[in-house]
Amino acid sequence: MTDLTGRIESLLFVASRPMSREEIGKNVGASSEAVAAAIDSLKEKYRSENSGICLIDNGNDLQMGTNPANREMVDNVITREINGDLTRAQLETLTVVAYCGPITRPELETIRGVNCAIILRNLQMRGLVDEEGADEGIVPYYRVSVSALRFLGIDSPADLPDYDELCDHPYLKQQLSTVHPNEVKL
Amino acid sequence: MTDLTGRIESLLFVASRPMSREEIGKNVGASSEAVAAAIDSLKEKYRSENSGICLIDNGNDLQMGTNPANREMVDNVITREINGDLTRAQLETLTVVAYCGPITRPELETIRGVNCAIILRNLQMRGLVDEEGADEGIVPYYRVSVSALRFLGIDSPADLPDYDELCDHPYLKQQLSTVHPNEVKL
Amino acid sequence: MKFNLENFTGPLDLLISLIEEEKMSIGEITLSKITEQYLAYLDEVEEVLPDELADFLVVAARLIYLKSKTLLPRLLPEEDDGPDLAVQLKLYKLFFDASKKVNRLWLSDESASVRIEPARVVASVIPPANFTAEELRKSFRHLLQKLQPPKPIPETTIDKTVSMKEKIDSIRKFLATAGRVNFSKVVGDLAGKTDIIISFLALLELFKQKALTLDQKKVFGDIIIKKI
Repeated sequence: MTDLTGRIESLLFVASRPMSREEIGKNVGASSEAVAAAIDSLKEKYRSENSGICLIDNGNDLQMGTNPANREMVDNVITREINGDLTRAQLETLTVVAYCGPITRPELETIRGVNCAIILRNLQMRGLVDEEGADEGIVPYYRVSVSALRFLGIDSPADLPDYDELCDHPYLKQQLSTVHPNEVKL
Repeated sequence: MTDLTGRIESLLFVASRPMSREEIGKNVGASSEAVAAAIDSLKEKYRSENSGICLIDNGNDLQMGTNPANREMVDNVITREINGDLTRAQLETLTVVAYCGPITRPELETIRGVNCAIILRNLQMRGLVDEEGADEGIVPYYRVSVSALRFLGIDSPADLPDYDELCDHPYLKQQLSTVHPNEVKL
Repeated sequence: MKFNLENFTGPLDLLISLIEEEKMSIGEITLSKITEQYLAYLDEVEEVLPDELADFLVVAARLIYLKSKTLLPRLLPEEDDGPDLAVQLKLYKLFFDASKKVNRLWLSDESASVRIEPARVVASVIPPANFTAEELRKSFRHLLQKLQPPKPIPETTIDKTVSMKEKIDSIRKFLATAGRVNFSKVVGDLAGKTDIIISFLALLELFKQKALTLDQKKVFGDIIIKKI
């Protein structure tokens, strides 16, 4: 067997779907700390702008993909996936989830000022937003999916425009501090 | 676009099959000499004994694969994808297909509220769900497979527990009616 | 003018578009200035009552509160203001702008493709251990629980309201003919809650403009309006 990084590389290569850090740990038989370190070094390997392969990471799931810059050439050999346009409400919701995720629905609604139940469901049906925690009986939180990052042509939410400025903007902290956990609407 | 080496890397990654040097040259738009040099540097990149991915070259065709040293782990992972326990999401998808099939993917996603593309692919791979109609150019629909019924020890979906009550439960109908047709993306 | 709530992604989107129309920057003063347009807008859409209207009304209430605060700065306590609408709107605007950049990424041709590992022939397909009819039934019940519709919210109707400008005009007219008038007469017998709020705001506005004097004998008593 190769070292841990190599095993994760093999695993992600054959996975054909986004795989959570937890699943990766189970499959390669390593602790979450060891997996996290190995993932970091794997990302390092594929970070170069001329790499043909990229590692997409939404903070929970990972998937290997082609470098977005090579899209046109890749289209020669595989069928192009149809993404379809986003409505303004979908775009706005996806944006907040992408920059602030993982985020709960009450937090999202505090930022958008509008009920987001239907739009979140829509985005989940399109596979652009992932819900986590619902099965564990906690308030579910949402994050942008690996597929959404893939379509956007970025490796992780941190690659979004002005990410550092927005993700911990003082307004954001001030606004989210007004959300009480008991305001959760089901 | 990336440099030539990166383009070939992307190409071999998505192709999932052996590709001749000639075909590679055509797809990346480069001379055979340039392709040969780029392939050499790509091989160099994956030569390390701890690399999870390797480049298989029979002198004419090239294919990207996992490092043979990780063979056992990869085999285990793939076997588990096919024979392992169903995840909660897979079980729920299979349930809806079994009780409500034949059913289209948009209908299934409306009921579950999440994208089901990857799960349906896995269930088909496991031989538990059959896809029909894709060849006729219509929206494909899914039903539980004959071998799945056999595993369950029943003759038809109607023999499933509480079938009459569940197969067209009012909650399902209501859910299906709440979605605007133009919000269902195929 | 025909308005449609669906043109806006929410009340904050509507506020942004009103503020941009006025070419103003986001702040409490601006918000208090566009309160009237916002309420006028909601008047126009009252024939259709989409679920989202509730969210628009929450913001309407906060605008009215802000407006009354600017009109009567000394009379209202500062604490217990709840979340700051101006901050919320500024934050919303940041994401509103970011969403345009995200859309450019979405529409651009650059995106990553993934590979599908070719299916392999497995020696023997064993059914998953948890693939039983009983598991399917349980899973279906669990799903139905999630799909259970929420209890319907009691329905109420929104009162037909007049705009603040109309109200100001009507108060001026009352005063022009009579010189003094009671607030109860200004709002009339059939006034709804929103109507009373608008009338009161109109009154405060005129008071601020020093167009009239106000007198109230006791708390919650009728207000006597006199021309200056």
